Amino acid sequence: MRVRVEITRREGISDPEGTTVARGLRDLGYDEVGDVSMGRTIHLEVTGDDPGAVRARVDEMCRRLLANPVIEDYEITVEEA
Amino acid sequence: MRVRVEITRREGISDPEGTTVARGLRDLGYDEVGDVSMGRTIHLEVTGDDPGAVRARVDEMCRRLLANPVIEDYEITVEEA
Amino acid sequence: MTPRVAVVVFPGTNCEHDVVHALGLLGVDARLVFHKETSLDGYAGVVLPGGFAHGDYLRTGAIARFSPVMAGVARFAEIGRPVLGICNGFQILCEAGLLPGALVENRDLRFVCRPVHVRVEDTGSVLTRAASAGQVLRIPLNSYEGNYVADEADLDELERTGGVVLRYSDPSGTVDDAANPNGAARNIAGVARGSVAGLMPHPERAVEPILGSDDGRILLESFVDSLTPSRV
Amino acid sequence: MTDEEYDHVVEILDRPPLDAELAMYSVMWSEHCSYKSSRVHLRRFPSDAPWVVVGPGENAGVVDLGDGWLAALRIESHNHPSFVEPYQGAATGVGGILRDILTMGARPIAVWDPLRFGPLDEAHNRYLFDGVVKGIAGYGNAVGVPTLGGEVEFDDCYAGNPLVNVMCLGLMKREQLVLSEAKGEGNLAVLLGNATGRDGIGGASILASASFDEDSGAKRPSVQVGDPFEEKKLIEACLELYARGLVVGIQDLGAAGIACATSETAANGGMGMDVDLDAVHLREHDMTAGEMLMSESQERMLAIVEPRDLDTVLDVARRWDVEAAVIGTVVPGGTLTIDHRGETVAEIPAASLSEDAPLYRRPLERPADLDALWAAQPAEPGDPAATLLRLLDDPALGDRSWISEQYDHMLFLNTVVEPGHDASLLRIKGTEKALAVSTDGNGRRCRLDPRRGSALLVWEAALNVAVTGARPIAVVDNLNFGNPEKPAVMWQFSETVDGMSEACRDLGLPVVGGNVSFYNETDGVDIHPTPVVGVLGLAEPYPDPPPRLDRAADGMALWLVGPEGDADLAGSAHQRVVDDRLEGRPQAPDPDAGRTVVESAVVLADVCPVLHDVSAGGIAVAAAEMAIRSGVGVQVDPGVDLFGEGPHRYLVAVPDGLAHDATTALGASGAPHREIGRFGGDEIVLDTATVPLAEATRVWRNAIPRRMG
Ligand SMILES: Nc1ncnc2c1ncn2[C@@H]1O[C@H](COP(=O)(O)OP(=O)(O)O)[C@@H](O)[C@H]1O
Ligand SMILES: [Mg+2]
Repeated sequence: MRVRVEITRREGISDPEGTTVARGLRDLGYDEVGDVSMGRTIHLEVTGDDPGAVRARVDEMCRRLLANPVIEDYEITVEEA
Repeated sequence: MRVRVEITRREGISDPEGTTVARGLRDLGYDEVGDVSMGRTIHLEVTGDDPGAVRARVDEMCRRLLANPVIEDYEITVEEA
Repeated sequence: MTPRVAVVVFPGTNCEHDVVHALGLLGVDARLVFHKETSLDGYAGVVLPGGFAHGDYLRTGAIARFSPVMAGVARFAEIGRPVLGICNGFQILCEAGLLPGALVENRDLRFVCRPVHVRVEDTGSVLTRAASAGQVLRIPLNSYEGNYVADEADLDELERTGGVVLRYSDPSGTVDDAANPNGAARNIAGVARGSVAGLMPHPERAVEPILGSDDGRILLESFVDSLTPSRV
Repeated sequence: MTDEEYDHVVEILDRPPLDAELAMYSVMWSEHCSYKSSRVHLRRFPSDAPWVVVGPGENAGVVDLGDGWLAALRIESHNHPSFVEPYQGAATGVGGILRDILTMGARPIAVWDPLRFGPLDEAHNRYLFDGVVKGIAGYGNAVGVPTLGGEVEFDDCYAGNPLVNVMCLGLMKREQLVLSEAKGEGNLAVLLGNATGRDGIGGASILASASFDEDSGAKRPSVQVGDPFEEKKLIEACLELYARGLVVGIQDLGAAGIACATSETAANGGMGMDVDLDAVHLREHDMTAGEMLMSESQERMLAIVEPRDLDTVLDVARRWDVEAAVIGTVVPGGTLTIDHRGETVAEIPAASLSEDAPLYRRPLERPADLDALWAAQPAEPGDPAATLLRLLDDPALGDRSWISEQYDHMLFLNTVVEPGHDASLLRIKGTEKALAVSTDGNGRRCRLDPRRGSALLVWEAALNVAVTGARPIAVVDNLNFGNPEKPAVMWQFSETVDGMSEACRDLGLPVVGGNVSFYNETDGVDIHPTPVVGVLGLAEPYPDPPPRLDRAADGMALWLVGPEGDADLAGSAHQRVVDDRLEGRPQAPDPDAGRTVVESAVVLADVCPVLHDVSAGGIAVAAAEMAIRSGVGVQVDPGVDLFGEGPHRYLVAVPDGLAHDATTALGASGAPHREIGRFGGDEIVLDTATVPLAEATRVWRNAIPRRMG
């Protein structure tokens, strides 16, 4: 199964990279751009038949390794084959 | 409108982060994990009414700044408000 | 008259004073030029020094390449005046399309700061014309995104045209994976195209024996030699 | 805030405090900001010397290097934030100390990072270690300030409470010196740098003023994220403002942010200030006045400027893409008035936040277990070859380039002795001066005897600097301790201050600044008392070639300089690595011998520049390190005390041709010395035991990598 994990910075935690990208876009003339925030995605190939079980395992991976719960939130999407 | 841009490494261009994460997960005992690849997401607030026009502008931003065509692909999702 | 060289300062650049110091030792009149300047008139060559322009946010060099001064840099490339990018400067030149390829994170995902050995592969460039082919130099590397990547076809093209000017090697000049500090494709440490050259190691950090090596001089001397129009 | 402290606020104001006022007092009177438990003790440090320009009490100490050059130095801890989020905690620790140096008018030129973690066989300790080192690298490298060294120890007591200390050195010409004073009625307070958000509201100060327990997770929302790019621009902008004489005073924003910076500058200038919070540029728009005042958003400075210079100041800021806003005006009378949305949210005597802060004389009590610890007889080492290999495999004794190579340590082309030697040496270009810095700590020895242990640290750091050719001139200290409400911890603290003070007096060294970090305990268990000192030395003219420990060569004699025979194993590396015990009583330093040895090293470094201080692991480890790093074997004579640790000793590699000059130099200094072995071959020979050099090298190099993967 393909699983996608999207990791974003938690609300209220500053995101200097997003701020800098927003400024960069506006300097290029894209005045329509407001807030910009940056995130990460992780695409995993995971063997398994039960989407629920796979999700639970990936959730554990997120807590243990993939995301930093102190400053990040994550969202898991299981894309069945 | 909220626009999400996902940027991934092009096929064939090395992705040390993905490789390292895959190894890290297997070291933790997640043997079910196969390929891992990493991407980056950029969430933009963009003013505009026409999703098509907004997408076209963001596509231009990607070509000019947000992605590097030498090593990256990108995908745009317009999330209408 | 001593030739005048522009050393560009982007917000986040940090090696500009070191480059000015090193070029000064070679008798060059090196001046800092702020990235908001639009012209490089009056300069015989330009150096984009190392650092973290715009914090390396998004991708290294991505935002810097839009600075006004880059129009002047592109113009130099067009008319054949020497352009040298060191470390972050190399990354910016790649982003700007003035050099092929790109630089991504080191394969072990760790920043590396230590002297490495590089072998001179081609002596036609503004970076290596004073050196001899096969010469091995000991020069500090200082980067997180030092891993050179490009399509296989581009790499082949680069090799064919003599564009690979420096490769990571061991002290005896052997080029192999053990001598590759960051995973760079084909151990590439420096490339050149026309009058433009870029490298990851910092030649300006190896210009006096008391700093541990003065092997970087030969590269900077090559650049200085190239400032005389007849040599380009 | 305690009930008595609250009553005191009511007394000062003659009314109950408003919400924002209460928030300000409670943070400013926290342990972290007010030093309420430590102040009575810190006064005992000697802090005077003719070359001290600014002593403790300012953002950084400043010493005179001669010819118009000044050095600024300071050390800080970021222990609790680094436990909560190692990367960002360490990164913002670097950012904070750089601003302390910048505030004095100096350009930060180098950073050192003394670190302590739990043992690396635990995954969580590895995670913390890796994250902290990456955080220091990520911030320091990007902001463009080289990290020139530090130290690292691993011990169970730091598993729940790692120590992340950061020391910074800055350099300036005398005319650049600025103070954090708001002087001159009508002058303007300009807030420079990052937007203000809800970062670490009550964070650093609250985190650092309370112990860790089960619910430390609840403190997480206050994690601050560093932005080295913003800091780099801020540094360049401020340096340009100083160079052009555009600031009257300046102050960094750290703990308690705007509240602290406005009140301190006003109080220091003997003035008051009218502050308008509506002018503050915000990252989050619905912030309350209290949140804005307490925010610990990083990368901000408060500059006091004359009205006629304002436009120029704003131009400089714009040029560097630094946001700037006038948020206050200096007024006579000493009152700090803060307005928000047309309402006065605070009106207090500016000086009361610092000057009226509580002062505690907490009870002291000698720990009950010390007598038993002192009475124990440390076990003697076994086979020297096996012992040496065990020690070389220890991550605190093995090759630490896994750490130092993640840091840019060459920027500015000043580094003439890089990390990995007893001290790093930085030249000042265009002069004959060079500065050496060594940071040292030894929690285990201080646990056994905080007075002797802390004195030994000062002596050790001073000798480290001396073998690099520099004369020690100033000290900064970071006092990492447990819970000050426990009398045993407070006793350790008091003993430490006395031990350090004594050593500093014996060396003629002023303490010019420091930091206190209390409440380093987890679930009621305190860390070892862990003072860390940073000693600055000046070499002039600096030796060229600069002294190094890795230039020993075949045929050179190995000399031991310093008193012999009184080395011991109490709190030694041998006890920790081989015996897994901690007992005995470390010997006291010998001031006369110590001074002679320090002086001899400074002189000898110029004659015979291959020197190495003897510290953890004793002569065996020191000689092995010289051999491994130089790529040549060494033989140490039978009868030499191999693993004992004692102060005031160093090794020198002497080529036969220099033996005469070296003897003359040492003879003049009066330091005892003798030949104890010779370099050569491809083995390390200790008494009759031998270790192949190649094996020792492999073990030493892999000590950290094999654990970190
Ligand atoms: N252990 C110490 N030894 C000497 N001086 C100290 C010590 N601890 C704190 N100080 C001094 O007390 C002053 C106040 O420290 P602090 O409030 O932490 O400063 P800041 O507000 O700049 O962070 C500083 O000048 C510091 O050098
Ligand atoms: Mg301060």
